[in-house]
Amino acid sequence: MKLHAVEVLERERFGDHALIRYRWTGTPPAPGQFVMVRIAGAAQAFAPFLARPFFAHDYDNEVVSLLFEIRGRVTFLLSEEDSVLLVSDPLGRGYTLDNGPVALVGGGVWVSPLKLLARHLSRSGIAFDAYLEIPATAPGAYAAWIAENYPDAILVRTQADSDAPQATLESIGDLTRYAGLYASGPTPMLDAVKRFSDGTVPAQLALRERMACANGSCYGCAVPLWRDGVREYARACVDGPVFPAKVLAW
Amino acid sequence: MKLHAVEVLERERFGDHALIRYRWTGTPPAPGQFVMVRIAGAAQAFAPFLARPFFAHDYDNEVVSLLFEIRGRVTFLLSEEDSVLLVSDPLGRGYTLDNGPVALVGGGVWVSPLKLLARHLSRSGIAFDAYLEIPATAPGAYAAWIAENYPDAILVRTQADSDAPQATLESIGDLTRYAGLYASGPTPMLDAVKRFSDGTVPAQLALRERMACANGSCYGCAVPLWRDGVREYARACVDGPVFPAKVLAW
Amino acid sequence: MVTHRAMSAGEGASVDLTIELCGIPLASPLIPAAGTLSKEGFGETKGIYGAMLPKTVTPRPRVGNPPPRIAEVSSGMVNSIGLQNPGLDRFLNNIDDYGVGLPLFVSIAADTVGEFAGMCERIAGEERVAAVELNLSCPNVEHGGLQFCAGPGAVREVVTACRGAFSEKPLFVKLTNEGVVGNAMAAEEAGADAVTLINTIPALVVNAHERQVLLRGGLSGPAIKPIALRAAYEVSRAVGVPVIGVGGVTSGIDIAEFMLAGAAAVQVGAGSFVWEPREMLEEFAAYLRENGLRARDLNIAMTEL
Amino acid sequence: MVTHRAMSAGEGASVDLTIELCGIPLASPLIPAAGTLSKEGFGETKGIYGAMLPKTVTPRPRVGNPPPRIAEVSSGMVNSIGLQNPGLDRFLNNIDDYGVGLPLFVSIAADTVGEFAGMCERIAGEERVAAVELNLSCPNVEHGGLQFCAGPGAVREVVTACRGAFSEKPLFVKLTNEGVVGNAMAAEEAGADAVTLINTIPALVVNAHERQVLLRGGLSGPAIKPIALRAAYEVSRAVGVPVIGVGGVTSGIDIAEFMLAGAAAVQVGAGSFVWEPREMLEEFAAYLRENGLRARDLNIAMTEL
Ligand SMILES: Cc1cc2nc3c(=O)[nH]c(=O)nc-3n(C[C@H](O)[C@H](O)[C@H](O)COP(=O)(O)OP(=O)(O)OC[C@H]3O[C@@H](n4cnc5c(N)ncnc54)[C@H](O)[C@@H]3O)c2cc1C
Ligand SMILES: Cc1cc2nc3c(=O)[nH]c(=O)nc-3n(C[C@H](O)[C@H](O)[C@H](O)COP(=O)(O)OP(=O)(O)OC[C@H]3O[C@@H](n4cnc5c(N)ncnc54)[C@H](O)[C@@H]3O)c2cc1C
Ligand SMILES: Cc1cc2nc3c(=O)[nH]c(=O)nc-3n(C[C@H](O)[C@H](O)[C@H](O)COP(=O)(O)O)c2cc1C
Ligand SMILES: Cc1cc2nc3c(=O)[nH]c(=O)nc-3n(C[C@H](O)[C@H](O)[C@H](O)COP(=O)(O)O)c2cc1C
Ligand code: FES
Ligand code: FES
Repeated sequence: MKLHAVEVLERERFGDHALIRYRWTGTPPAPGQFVMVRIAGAAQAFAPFLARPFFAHDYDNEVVSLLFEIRGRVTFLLSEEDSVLLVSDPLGRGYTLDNGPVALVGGGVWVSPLKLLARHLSRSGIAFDAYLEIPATAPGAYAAWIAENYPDAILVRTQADSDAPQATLESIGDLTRYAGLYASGPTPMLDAVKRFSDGTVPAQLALRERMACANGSCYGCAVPLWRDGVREYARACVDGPVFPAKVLAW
Repeated sequence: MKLHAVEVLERERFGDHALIRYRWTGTPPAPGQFVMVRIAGAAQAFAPFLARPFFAHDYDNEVVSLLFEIRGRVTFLLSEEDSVLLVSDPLGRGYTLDNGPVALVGGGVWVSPLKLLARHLSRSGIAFDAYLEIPATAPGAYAAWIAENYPDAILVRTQADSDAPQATLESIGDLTRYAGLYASGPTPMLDAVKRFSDGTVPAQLALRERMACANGSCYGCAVPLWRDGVREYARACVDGPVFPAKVLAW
Repeated sequence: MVTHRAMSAGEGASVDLTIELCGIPLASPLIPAAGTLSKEGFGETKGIYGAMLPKTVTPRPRVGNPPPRIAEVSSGMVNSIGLQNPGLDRFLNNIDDYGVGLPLFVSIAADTVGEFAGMCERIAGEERVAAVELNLSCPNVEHGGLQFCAGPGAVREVVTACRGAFSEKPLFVKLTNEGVVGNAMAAEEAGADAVTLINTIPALVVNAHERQVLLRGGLSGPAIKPIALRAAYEVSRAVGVPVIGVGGVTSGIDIAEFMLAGAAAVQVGAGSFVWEPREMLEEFAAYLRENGLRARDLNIAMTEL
Repeated sequence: MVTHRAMSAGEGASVDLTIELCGIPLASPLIPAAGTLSKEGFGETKGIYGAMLPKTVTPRPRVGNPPPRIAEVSSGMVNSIGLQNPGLDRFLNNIDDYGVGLPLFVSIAADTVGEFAGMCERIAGEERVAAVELNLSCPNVEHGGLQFCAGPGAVREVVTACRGAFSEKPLFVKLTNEGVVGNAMAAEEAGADAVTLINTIPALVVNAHERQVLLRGGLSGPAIKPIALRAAYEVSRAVGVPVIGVGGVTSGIDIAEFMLAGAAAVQVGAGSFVWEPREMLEEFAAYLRENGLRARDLNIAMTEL
């Protein structure tokens, strides 16, 4: 996998969430695409060994940003001031833009790709509403940051169990008025969106199965799909990470 | 192995050689003792896995210094400005001080422990001369640094093969006038000193067999010795690293 | 560990990287390890790989295992893909996907000796295939699920059958580390033209916080390199056929180490997920230049202890 | 891997770390792996280790292998010590060196089945010894140098002989990863009270620049942890006797992983050269506290897939 050393322009930290901006003069990422990331210092060592996938959170005149939650070693190193980044070109199949009005349904850190999506929708004059669920478990600083960075979004700050997706979908009210749904959130939310969309409004879901090669070689990022009536595993890295809800064989 | 995080006070770099000074309030190192070193950042990762041994180059009011040659990953990281050090207590058996006059015979980066030895000899009023060989392969900056830091030493800058030990011993002239020899240098030099000392002047040699545990547990740092006529392997980390030349079964 | 990767392709050009493997001339000793390079991942292959080696194919399509299929471990990864593949028919129909101007090696696996031989027979007629690699790290349903490389007897049986069905072209036999020397000798006796070693090593990843097995699969990556080097070393001294070394390669120095240990060619798997094979080959070329050696001389260039 | 090592011993105090191994009560499930802790390295042992386990002893003194004996590799080390030890007589004369108030386990190895049994007989009379661990990863000179754990037959033979000579106290059998399940079952049949797995894995380190084999020895450290976990998992499901897990432990979470995989006790080797067992145990205690578990419950605390 070809990784490029990039210049980090800015790091923001809000609680256990963080944002990183780097200069990128290569192919611009499309909404829903991801990049593979390694830390250069650790690049010669083997810990961590694999590169890690992150959605392109935003892209604006040659600056890519990634929004992430600090979970383990790579995300910790990413959030460190002095870490040097190696990133891949934008990878995978993102969201397909279609007629509006559409609803963006996101939750937790997974709202990340919806920022770039909103930018593209606006640019293409496609009407949309954004509904973002910020779990109670997420730090206030993150909720505040989201509110600021998704100004037109309707924020749902779940109080109790962050994974209760109904909370979100109900609060949104009648989704049938939309021509399409673009979702990226915790698994239960994606579940709910898929269940709702079956037979009603077509939805596109951004998945995040663990990856190794990110180029279709290892078959590690398996996503169960229906293909001509047969249930088989697609690869999130080349066939996704965004999939139409209706083809998912969950 | 218990390692302590220490404050690095200074780093000097001369060509591919470097010096590092750190604050040390623990047991002072004795001449010829060594410390195990790891880099804190990499401490949680496993590359490098093992800690590395380095002679105590000098010790003066709560400051220990290490003199090293950049060979691989650990020594490279050590020389980096921002690296955070983890070091062990001083370990092993160093030089035994005895009646003067004595000669210190050193070469290359291995002259390191002779600095602290010289300090202790002076302090104990034991007369000594220091003969240091700086191989042609060593950077001039290092030779200059040695000249400056071992002001009273007789420097031999070998021109051709850095490993030609005769060059050194001959240049020293009649060593038999000394009551003892304290050596730390490239293997061929230690060899020559041992061969010379057999039957003449007793010598103590600082060895540096690769180590893993540094506390006598792994038997990795084997040094062949004669013990009551039997050839067996001693452990450099607990029985050395300094050994009387006459017991070495080379 | 990993050294000067930043070398230009140009510099690499001058040295002789070519080798001959069972009579097949290869432009380089580097080959993708089975299951670690698909057509989507090709990128540049010319001037890097000496041959193309797709993922193991089975007689019928296999859906593979449910996720999670991969987990990271110290200096490596554990995978449990379950040989997902389209099956021999679809593979042969789309075989031109792998026509990138390099000799094409085909890795196969099956449930029975008969199926193994049957696949060899079909592939024998396919002139676009230069050689077959038998992946014997799969369960033999006729022998209670014991792997085909469970022991010399099992190896001899399946290799003999395949040799009979595939007599015209080179037959490689890929083995796991367990019992590798005895199994390699059995493979040679049964007519194998080369042995590929090693496959991933059975491993387990536990998630202590969830108190669950995260993954039960095969370990690969730098963690297994010393084990794979040992296998290449011992086997190349026990058999007369070429050894294809694989396990933990991430750099050009690694390629050199395997060839010095006795490997005639080297495969790279997990390492290619993280680093660029092109850079590995450039580092390897630089190593050859510094040491004034040709790739094909390396496996006899070691000074024995 | 990323852990909170900086915990105070006090915090650790509250949880129940005790286990029982073959009827022997241990204050903690952590035991030094044979050959990785000598008396010079003891430091503090009370409140950390559940038992003491010195380096393998042989009938006669062994000088060991010439240096180099160790080399660093990715996430681990390779060693070739050659069982250097003073021999059984001197060991027994100085056995009080290991009297640190912990149950004393003694690891033994020999060249023949008869010698193994002979050692067991002598040690049986030594009341300061709580249990014996047979190190079967050594060559059997009567069987052309094949290891005593080369296969179930060989294992059964030596364990049966030792069991006969050592009937009063627990007998542990230490195995390598190769063929571990079958060998463990054979050991149990032959009367072993517990199995210890795994020993180092045969490995090779090549110095490409010198074009030399740097070391031919055994791999240990984090690199082999997933392999050792797999062994503990499979064997604990195949035999009824306790499994003592060993391989790549460097943290308290690692101890938990081995016990979750099915190990009744855990040994730490190379990891103790780099990190402090005390900190590992403290992290392990914190893990138990967070999960409201006792050490002895862990090996049944895994939610099966
Ligand atoms: C296509 C794709 C896009 C992604 N985009 C983002 C993003 O924009 N922001 C973000 O914060 N994360 C994103 N992720 C997840 C991200 O890759 C992981 O958080 C990251 O790999 C964690 O690495 P680590 O070394 O910090 O943690 P590790 O030590 O690797 O893991 C720490 C914990 O995180 C869990 N984890 C690891 N990978 C995943 C995953 N894929 N899904 C859920 N849990 C996981 C592990 O199980 C473990 O419990 C994305 C994943 C994929 C596949
Ligand atoms: C008791 C003792 C004291 C030491 N004191 C010093 C010192 O004061 N200054 C100093 O520069 N070095 C000293 N060394 C050697 C030092 O430990 C190594 O240079 C260091 O481990 C290299 O680590 P690395 O990761 O940088 O290189 P690695 O990647 O570990 O090795 C790089 C190269 O150095 C070689 N090397 C590694 N260890 C040794 C060794 N022990 N002797 C000779 N060659 C070796 C390797 O074979 C390899 O070719 C001492 C060693 C011992 C045992
Ligand atoms: C994701 C993945 C898939 C693999 N699939 C196959 C396969 O289909 N057939 C096969 O013979 N080996 C397969 N292997 C094993 C590799 O070919 C190789 O033998 C092993 O990974 C060791 O090499 P490495 O350390 O360079 O990865 C696979 C390995 C990985 C990591
Ligand atoms: C330096 C060293 C010496 C060892 N000596 C012995 C030994 O004498 N007897 C034995 O049964 N195992 C011996 N082993 C193997 C360990 O006991 C253990 O099984 C193996 O190292 C795996 O554990 P680890 O990864 O925690 O080191 C030794 C291991 C090392 C690293
Ligand atoms: S990550 Fe390898 S196929 Fe998708
Ligand atoms: S380094 Fe382990 S015994 Fe000396």
